[in-house]
Amino acid sequence: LRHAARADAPTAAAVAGGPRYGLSTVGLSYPFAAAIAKGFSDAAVRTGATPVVLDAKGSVQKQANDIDDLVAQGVKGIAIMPLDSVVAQGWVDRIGRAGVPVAAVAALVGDPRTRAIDDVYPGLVALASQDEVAAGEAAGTLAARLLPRDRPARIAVIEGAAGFPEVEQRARGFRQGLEKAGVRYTIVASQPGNWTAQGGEAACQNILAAQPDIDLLFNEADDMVIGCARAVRAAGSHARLIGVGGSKLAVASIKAGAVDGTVCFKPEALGALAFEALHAPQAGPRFRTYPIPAVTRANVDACVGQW
Amino acid sequence: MVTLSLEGIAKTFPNGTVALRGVDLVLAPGRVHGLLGANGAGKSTLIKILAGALAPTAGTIRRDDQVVRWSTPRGAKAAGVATIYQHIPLVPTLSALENILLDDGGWRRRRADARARIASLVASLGTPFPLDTPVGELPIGARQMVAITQALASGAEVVVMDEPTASLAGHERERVYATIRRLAAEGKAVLFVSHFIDEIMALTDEVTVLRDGRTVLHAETAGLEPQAIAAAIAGRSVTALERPAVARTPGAPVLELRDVASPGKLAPTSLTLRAGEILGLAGTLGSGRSELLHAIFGADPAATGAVLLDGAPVGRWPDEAVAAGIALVPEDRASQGYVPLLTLAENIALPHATGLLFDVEADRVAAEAAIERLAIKTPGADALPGELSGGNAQKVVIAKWLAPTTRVLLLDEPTAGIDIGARTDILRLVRTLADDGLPVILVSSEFEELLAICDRLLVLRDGAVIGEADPATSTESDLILMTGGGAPLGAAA
Amino acid sequence: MTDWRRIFSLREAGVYYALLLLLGVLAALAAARGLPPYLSGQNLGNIAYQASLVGIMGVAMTVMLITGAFDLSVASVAALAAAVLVGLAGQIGFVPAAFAALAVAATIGLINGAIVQFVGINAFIVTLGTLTAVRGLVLILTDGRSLMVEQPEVLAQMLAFESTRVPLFWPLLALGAALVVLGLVKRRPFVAVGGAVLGALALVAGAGFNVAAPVVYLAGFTALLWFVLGFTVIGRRLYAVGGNPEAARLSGINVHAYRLGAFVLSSVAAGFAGVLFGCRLGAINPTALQGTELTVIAAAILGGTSLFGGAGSVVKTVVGALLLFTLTNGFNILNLGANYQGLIEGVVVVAAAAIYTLGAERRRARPTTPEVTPAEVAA
Amino acid sequence: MTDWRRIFSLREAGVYYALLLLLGVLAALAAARGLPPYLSGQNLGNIAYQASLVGIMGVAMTVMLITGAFDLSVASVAALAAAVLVGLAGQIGFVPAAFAALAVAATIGLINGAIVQFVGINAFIVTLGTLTAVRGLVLILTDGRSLMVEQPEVLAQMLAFESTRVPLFWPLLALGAALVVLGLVKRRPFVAVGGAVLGALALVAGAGFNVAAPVVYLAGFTALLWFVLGFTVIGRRLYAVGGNPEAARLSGINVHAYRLGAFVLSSVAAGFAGVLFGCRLGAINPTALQGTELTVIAAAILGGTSLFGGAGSVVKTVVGALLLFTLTNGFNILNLGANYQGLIEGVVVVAAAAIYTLGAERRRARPTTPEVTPAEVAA
Ligand SMILES: Nc1ncnc2c1ncn2[C@@H]1O[C@H](COP(=O)(O)OP(=O)(O)OP(=O)(O)O)[C@@H](O)[C@H]1O
Ligand SMILES: Nc1ncnc2c1ncn2[C@@H]1O[C@H](COP(=O)(O)OP(=O)(O)OP(=O)(O)O)[C@@H](O)[C@H]1O
Ligand SMILES: [Mg+2]
Ligand SMILES: [Mg+2]
Repeated sequence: LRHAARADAPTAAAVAGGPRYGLSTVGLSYPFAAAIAKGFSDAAVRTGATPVVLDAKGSVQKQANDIDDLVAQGVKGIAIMPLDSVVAQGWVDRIGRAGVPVAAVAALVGDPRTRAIDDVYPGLVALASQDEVAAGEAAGTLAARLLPRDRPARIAVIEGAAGFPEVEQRARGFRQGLEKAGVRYTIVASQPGNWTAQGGEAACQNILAAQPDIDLLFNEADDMVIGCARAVRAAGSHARLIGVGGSKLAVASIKAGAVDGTVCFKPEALGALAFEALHAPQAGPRFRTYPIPAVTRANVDACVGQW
Repeated sequence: MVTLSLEGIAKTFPNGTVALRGVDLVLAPGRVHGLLGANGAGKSTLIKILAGALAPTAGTIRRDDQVVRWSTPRGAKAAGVATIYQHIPLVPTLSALENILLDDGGWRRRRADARARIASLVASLGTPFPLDTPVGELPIGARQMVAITQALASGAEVVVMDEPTASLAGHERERVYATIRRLAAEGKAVLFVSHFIDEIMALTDEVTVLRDGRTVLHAETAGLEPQAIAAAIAGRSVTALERPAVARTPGAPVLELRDVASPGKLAPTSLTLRAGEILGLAGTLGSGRSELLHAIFGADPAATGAVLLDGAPVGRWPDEAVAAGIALVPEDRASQGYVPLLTLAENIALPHATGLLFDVEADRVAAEAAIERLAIKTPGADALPGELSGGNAQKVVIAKWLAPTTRVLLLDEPTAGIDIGARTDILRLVRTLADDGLPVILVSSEFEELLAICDRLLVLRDGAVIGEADPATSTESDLILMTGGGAPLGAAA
Repeated sequence: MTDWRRIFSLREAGVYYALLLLLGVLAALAAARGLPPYLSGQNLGNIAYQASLVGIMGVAMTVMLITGAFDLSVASVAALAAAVLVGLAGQIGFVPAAFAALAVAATIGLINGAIVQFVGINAFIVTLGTLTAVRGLVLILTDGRSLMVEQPEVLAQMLAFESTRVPLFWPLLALGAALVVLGLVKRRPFVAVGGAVLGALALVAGAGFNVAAPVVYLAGFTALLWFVLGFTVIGRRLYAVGGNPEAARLSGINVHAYRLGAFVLSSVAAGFAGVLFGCRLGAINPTALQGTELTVIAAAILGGTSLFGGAGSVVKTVVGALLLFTLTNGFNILNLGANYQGLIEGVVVVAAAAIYTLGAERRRARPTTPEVTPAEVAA
Repeated sequence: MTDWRRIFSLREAGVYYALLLLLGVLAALAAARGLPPYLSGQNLGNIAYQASLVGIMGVAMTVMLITGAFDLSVASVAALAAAVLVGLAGQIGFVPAAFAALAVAATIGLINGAIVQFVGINAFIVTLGTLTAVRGLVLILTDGRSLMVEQPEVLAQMLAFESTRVPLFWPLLALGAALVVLGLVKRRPFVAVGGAVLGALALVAGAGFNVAAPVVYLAGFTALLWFVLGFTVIGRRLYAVGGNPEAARLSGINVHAYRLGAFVLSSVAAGFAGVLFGCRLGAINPTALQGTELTVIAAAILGGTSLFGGAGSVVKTVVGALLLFTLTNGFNILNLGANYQGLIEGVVVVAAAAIYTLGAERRRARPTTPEVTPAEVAA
């Protein structure tokens, strides 16, 4: 979740009056989270409510503090974009005991290894999220179209930083997608790019030095695919490049032909879904999501970068 | 009652320097043993071995008749040896009281009885200092007293003192002597290191003189002549510096101070210094002598007033003072004098920047000339100052300013810790420099020294110049009266 | 005998003034915006609770800094302890798991200290190395995933250990009164004023005032170390070891042992913080507490502890931690735009440090007055 | 006259040995696994490229540490410079925007230095404050989004500045030969051996060897500072300022000016690194380079620079940075599991530091006699 790109004025100024709704984000300097906050705030302001957006700065401990502060302030509902899904269970239970409705956004609450994405944690009024495994699968399906069929394809995975559940979820989905498409492949390298462009560039450079004949590099986030594209070009490799996220930069790179494809996330829409789930819990299902199409140069216009 | 005897102690440092080549020494109860030697003779090394701070390369230590071996200060302490080191190792952030009680046993930190005990000990020494001020804020003389008190407070059977009086003025020394005599009377064994032959004569029962790590003289003090000791130290006969027969005639005014002052430390002072004049500043600890030099040098940012060199005002920062040709040899060589990680040659070249690139060869040549001129005992020009003996490090600090660009020389206790031979050499050098027209201001707690080489003497007290003395007609006791010994250490008022 | 002016000077008490100033400003802003009273018992309790983990690590870090060493690995060690706790609690129960976590933490402190003291490598690079290595261990232990305690009864125990609320009104009042008396009797004005402030705090917070258990643990730990540093010979020796190791060695103090002890203390405190962290969430994620080491060191330095050893106060470190968390709490309460928080936080940190540094500057100009004058001794 | 044994001792050359050892081990492992040659020109060029930003900041940080100060804010300053560049380049063109970025960086260095020198606050807390405040400025400037340069021609200029590949075979060979001659003539054996290594490197890498521009910038910057520190009066004074500020001041050195200069240099170097960073992608996100400050300081300290001032070498800092990046490069090449990388990295960092510390240790005095116990004395 801590990948990069954009959002307009994530914390709309606190308009006095109107019911207050809290959003605890993982960190507003992460553009993806900032875009969710923007979607949340815009939706709140549209209904005359006051959004209170807190910035956990990437720290689980601070996020716990933020949630305590929100409860102490007596907001009408709390949306959590959890830094950690497992840990968030305790928060949801705690908020539930305080009698405040709570929704999760962008990541599920509960152990992601055992809980399916649409099996919403009992304490939540709703979960608004994309399905990370499905995103990986969409990338895998897209990759299958780009790979040679006459021999086992050689693939490298550029992971995010170690310790994030998305690392495993997206990789799992990616392999599922490839297998469903019946591709023969070997994953020759699987190395962290730490979610950043320079991390992706370094990892790709190094992997290409060891494995010059790679067919495809699957980057678990768009920032990394952009760095990776530079490494591929500099090494004179013909490896194909796929990312995840649908960031503005990635969309631009796909248009320019430097990157082959990505999976389109819409964080602002997600933020709005989360607010609606708190504001009108009865108006929809408990698991709320939106389509995440894989895009290539051919259909890139279907993806408007929101971050 | 313990007798400690050292037999055949030798020490070779890892860098190859042989500091001791087999020294024998006996410390007997009730006796004060004087240890002398030129700078670098090996006195401090011997003492560190005695104190367990260094391990000897060879030799044995006997406590009464038992051979003892210790390689840590703790071991020596446990055996009843208390030591005052030459480079006063105190904890700057702890108060004087706590430094004195540093190795005190028990578990309670603030014990009223311990405090009372130390307060009365301090009072009995007669040179009081603030007990609760952090040691880092005390002037060097007061720190010396803290170190002395620390050693005495431990109640050890053997007290070892490495130049305890180097930073003290005459009457303050007297009080230390009285304490040492009392210790001896109580049956303790005392080892006393000093460069002052007169105090060795007055205080000690027997004398050992080291030269180049060997014992060259060991005798009862009573049967010795001072000249014989001096000759043994220097390895040649040393003549004391005499006052010049005819009064020297200083030239044109060079340096002028107009109302130089520093709030709380120095009252407005005006004076004129002439070419070739040696101006002495006399005073007790904390009387403001160092402060006056710092104010002239621009090293005290709070100082006010004007300093003029040849009628032109000098900027009020040390770099401007140095650029104008004013040089300061500070009193605390380790913390103010040299950069420990630079070599001798680099330290000596430090104040002299001409152009962008430095010239390694020229610096080396200059350094070797200074080593020669000041007789610095060192393995070479690329030794580090920390590897030198205390007195030789002091000479390095003087050597920094012997370049022809120096127009005014400010010396703050330049002979502290310097052996008798070198002391006369340095004073002669100062006089030679003055004869060549260099004006000098000399601060020294050695009134004898001031009287011998100064053309004019100012007396400071409580941060103000209170009078002038004529060195030709004054005596040491006149100066002691004028400086008014007895003011508490570290007290401004 | 007691120099009141000095004790209440900016230099000595600067960080207290900075905290009071900040609380005052935030209370005024909250009132102006018509928000609920800022200085309520609940909010003050929240701040203390939020600062408790950093406070516990900061207090031990202060001891570390006093001895002249440095520990960057605390946050990783805390995460490791939490991982050990969460990983084991289900199988062996909460209390044994907590002890295992503390033992693991102590071992790492011992390794850090032994490398620094006996191999002689700089503490900065050693603990930077263990920061990375221990975080790696956490990743290996958790296999890069979040762990959680599944057994409800163990979880309940852990929650009880961490989340019990302790009523503080009467204890605080009693402690305040005791400190005032002690301070007046022993002529330690700071103690007396501290007592008065505690009492006032209790009255402001009201009779129902209670705080979460970690606040009480922090208070206890701080009081213990405050006593050890200020009133025992061990404390004096710790200061000596940091202020001038050579002097300490020459006085017969076992410098190695004290430094090693400080490393172990720092790691054990970090381990305890990790245990609290694990209990709080009943779970641990592999990136937990990443980067907290800088906050911990910042709290200590804001409290006036020297990076060069020999000086520092654990109580002021806690105040430094409270200052940092009051700031973020204030941002949350005032709903300040996230973009401006970083800028304001940085400026406030530097300003708070400036308060006492400027105070010190002004004092240095004044010559010290002697404590023992001949007259006094003679009298 | 020249003490060759000393110059090639572990203590003096430890970090070089550590790097060579690491390269050797990785090359052997890669060969054993049947991977393409590890010591190829391309791979070595990659390592140098990846280390270049940290190297540039580390070299300036070394000067900073030599003067006895400290700068935690470099990574934030670099991010700010990148944000200024990316934000302005579209409107005013690449070169003016780059100068604006450097000017902003220099201003922050000046502020840091002025607060540390004239208010007298500890450099650690000041730059921790500016770390936070400047990151806040980045957030304000970017408004929490990624910025990008939209104009293709400006983008092309930026890419050219950053990504041009510079053929290095002949220059390296020539430089190597020159250094060998210089070293032999001036009797500086290290220079001669360095020259030989450079020449050998060129031959190993082959005639087609080229590197990305940042490597050349790093090399140039390092060479410049190496010259200034080793051969000019300014350099000697920088060492003096850090080694004993009071003695330096009393020797007529303007300590304030040198320290301030070091702060500005550090910030400008960080700004330049930021410009290079911004040019890479023509874009910047608000969290860019977060946490890099510790890597930068680690590189300097691995290179043997003292945290207490007065000692350090820029060339060794670069080697320290290369060591750190060789390690990650090795992980990638060998495809080592992400979970194990942290543990290994931490251990290697400590081990590398141990190599030269142990070398130094051996030179120091060793107690020859066993410790005495009071019992022995009494007996
Ligand atoms: N740590 C050290 N490393 C190397 N050589 C040393 C060291 N300490 C002292 N020396 C050398 O040992 C010799 C004896 O030094 P020592 O300090 O014992 O002399 P000293 O008699 O006390 O002189 P001073 O009167 O100047 O204090 C000198 O040549 C000195 O340079
Ligand atoms: N670091 C310091 N902190 C506080 N006061 C100081 C400090 N250094 C000196 N003083 C005070 O300034 C006054 C002048 O001291 P100064 O050092 O100039 O005296 P002095 O005559 O040179 O004595 P000394 O022989 O100790 O150098 C004294 O009252 C002293 O206590
Ligand atoms: Mg000596
Ligand atoms: Mg003086």
